[in-house]
Amino acid sequence: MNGVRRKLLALLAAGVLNPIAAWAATWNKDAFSAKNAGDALKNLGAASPQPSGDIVIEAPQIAENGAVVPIEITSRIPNTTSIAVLVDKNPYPLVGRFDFKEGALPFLKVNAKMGETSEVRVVASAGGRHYVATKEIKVTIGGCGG
Amino acid sequence: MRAVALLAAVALAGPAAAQSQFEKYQQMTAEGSPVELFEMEGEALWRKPQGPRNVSLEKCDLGKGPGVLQGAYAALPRYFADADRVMDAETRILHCMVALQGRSLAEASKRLFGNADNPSEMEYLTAYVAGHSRGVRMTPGTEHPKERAAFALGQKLFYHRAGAWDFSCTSCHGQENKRIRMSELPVLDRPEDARPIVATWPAYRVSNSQLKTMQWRINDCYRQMRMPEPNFGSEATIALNLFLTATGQGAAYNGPGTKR
Amino acid sequence: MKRILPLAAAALLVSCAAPLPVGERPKLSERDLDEVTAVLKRDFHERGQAKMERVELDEVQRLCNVHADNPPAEQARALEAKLLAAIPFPSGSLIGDWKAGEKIAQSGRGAMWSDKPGEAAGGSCYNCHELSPKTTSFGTIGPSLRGFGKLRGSTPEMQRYAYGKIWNAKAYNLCSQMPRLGHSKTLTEQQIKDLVALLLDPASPVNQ
Amino acid sequence: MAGPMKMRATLGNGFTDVRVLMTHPMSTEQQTKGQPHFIQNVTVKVNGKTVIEGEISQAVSRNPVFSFRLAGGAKGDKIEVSWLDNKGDTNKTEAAVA
Repeated sequence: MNGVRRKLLALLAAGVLNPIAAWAATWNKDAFSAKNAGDALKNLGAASPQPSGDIVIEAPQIAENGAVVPIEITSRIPNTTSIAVLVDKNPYPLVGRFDFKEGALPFLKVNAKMGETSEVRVVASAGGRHYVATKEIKVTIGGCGG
Repeated sequence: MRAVALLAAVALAGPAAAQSQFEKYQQMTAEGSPVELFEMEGEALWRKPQGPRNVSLEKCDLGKGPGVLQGAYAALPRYFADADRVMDAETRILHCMVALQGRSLAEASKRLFGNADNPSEMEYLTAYVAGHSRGVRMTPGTEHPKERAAFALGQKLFYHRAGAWDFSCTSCHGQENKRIRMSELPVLDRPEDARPIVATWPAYRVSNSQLKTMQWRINDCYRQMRMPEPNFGSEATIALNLFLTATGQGAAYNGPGTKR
Repeated sequence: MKRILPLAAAALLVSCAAPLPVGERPKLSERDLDEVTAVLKRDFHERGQAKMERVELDEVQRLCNVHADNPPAEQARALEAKLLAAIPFPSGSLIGDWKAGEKIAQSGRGAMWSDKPGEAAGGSCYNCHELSPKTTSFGTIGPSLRGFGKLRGSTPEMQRYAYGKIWNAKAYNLCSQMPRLGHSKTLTEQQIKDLVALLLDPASPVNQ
Repeated sequence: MAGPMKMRATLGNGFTDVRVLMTHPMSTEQQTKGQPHFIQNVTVKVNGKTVIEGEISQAVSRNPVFSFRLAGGAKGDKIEVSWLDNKGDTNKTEAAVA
């Protein structure tokens, strides 16, 4: 990450990149490096979210392959400003976090990798409070394995 | 009224293939598939002047006339008089690379199967060509004597047990409701099972992030059958492809697909 | 033959063409087998350990092919007896290490052109069979083998049966879909003993 | 070099559906012996204004495909989606709402 920042700064200094087009490039390294979902959420500032039935996770219960697991998320919580997706049993559970500003709806469809059968955890933030919904997705092995 | 119409439609469609426990997975991965990226790259390659003659493939005749892409894939494999043989999409594209672009067969077929980091020209092009048949009914050639001979040979190959492990295609694709690991196996000599399969190749395989063609599918089956390797575009592979496609003819083409 | 047929003849050809025998399994003759073998010799090439000799049919493959896997019982029994007599059973206990056996059962590698010769092969067992309850992604082409030893015990006769079946499944059921893992030199004697242990050892997860 | 992207933005029932495809290896630590290569930032803009900012990890599948929804929208609105990966590579694509 630091390497990337340095590279970007060097490019900026050299005038290669137009500063206006350049990225703010914030990436929550601590949250993404966390090895369990709890630590990842702490680093996102969303520790102990409360369960909510207003986060809808649309995903298959059983996946034919863990390399691509489609997950569709809708938050019906008013004024949702961000959605984070975590796969509990992945080596690094945090898959991504999306901030929704004015003009965007709190909806997201993403393909995630899952190393094994796991709970998928979706955390939505609204008005400084955090909410969570989970869904188990079973990952299977297919094919001849050759 | 509507229910009646629906019932009638179901009755017309005949017995459906066994319901998959992965139906939702397959539907969602197809909706969220990156397969169109391969069609895009294929389009660029289709239009790119290449070879000693420095021409593109835009005048390639895939069976519907020079340059006609619409519906061409859905009518393959078929007999081509100019080559006096039955050809599938990949073989025909290869033919055009040689005949139109002036490339040597050796050069054009140097790298037919790619990998995730570097897909092959053939894979991109096949995706592009196939994309122009979406919604078109699959009608491979089944009338020319050479097409009929290819079907008969493909059928014999399908049931032919050989190799180090005594496998035929039916070892895996011959019985209903069987699986390899969790992969559900279509019974490929049953039209209702073959239809959705032949209508979705070439396909993006999520397990290895690659766009794969029917030639590859047949090649990789023979690899896992512990057989020697089939020659790309050989009479045997095209015969098998025609047998499968003719068995599954009639469904609207719905690819390039997305598979496990 | 001229390829450009007069229009009328072409039309006749089209209208007269009988529908293709879709969905029908043809009866294959010895001549058909030879024709297909010749096609394979022409259209396939050796790669790695997958040599061209693999397209040659042996007695078992011929008989099963011409009878669509349902050979006359008498012929099948005679050939099975011959195959059974040819299995090189090792002396002593046939029970190896079930932990090694579990790894062999999991692996789908071996005997393909993509496998390095000499590298340990797998038995592809889980591709078709249920074995340990811990592995939920198992195939169903073969019967479930869960509790195999618990149900049958691990007598010397049962060890011999399990060993022989893995070495040459065709000696017990001529047109079985199961590969002849010993006969084809896919698995070694020790590997087959390890698989016998996976099936019969009371400590094996298969018997839990 | 960044591979192609593809985007479709269509008017739905009171919202705009944005579906975007990205060519990227999204390789993990495990796959690369500690040299992962993956997109970290995804940004969606409407008529120049940022509406979605995403941070993602190596656990997003190879050749990422995202769907987003924008409130309201009108034919011709200019949508831009861009990404930045952990090696400093970027790419972007634009489409008008259809």
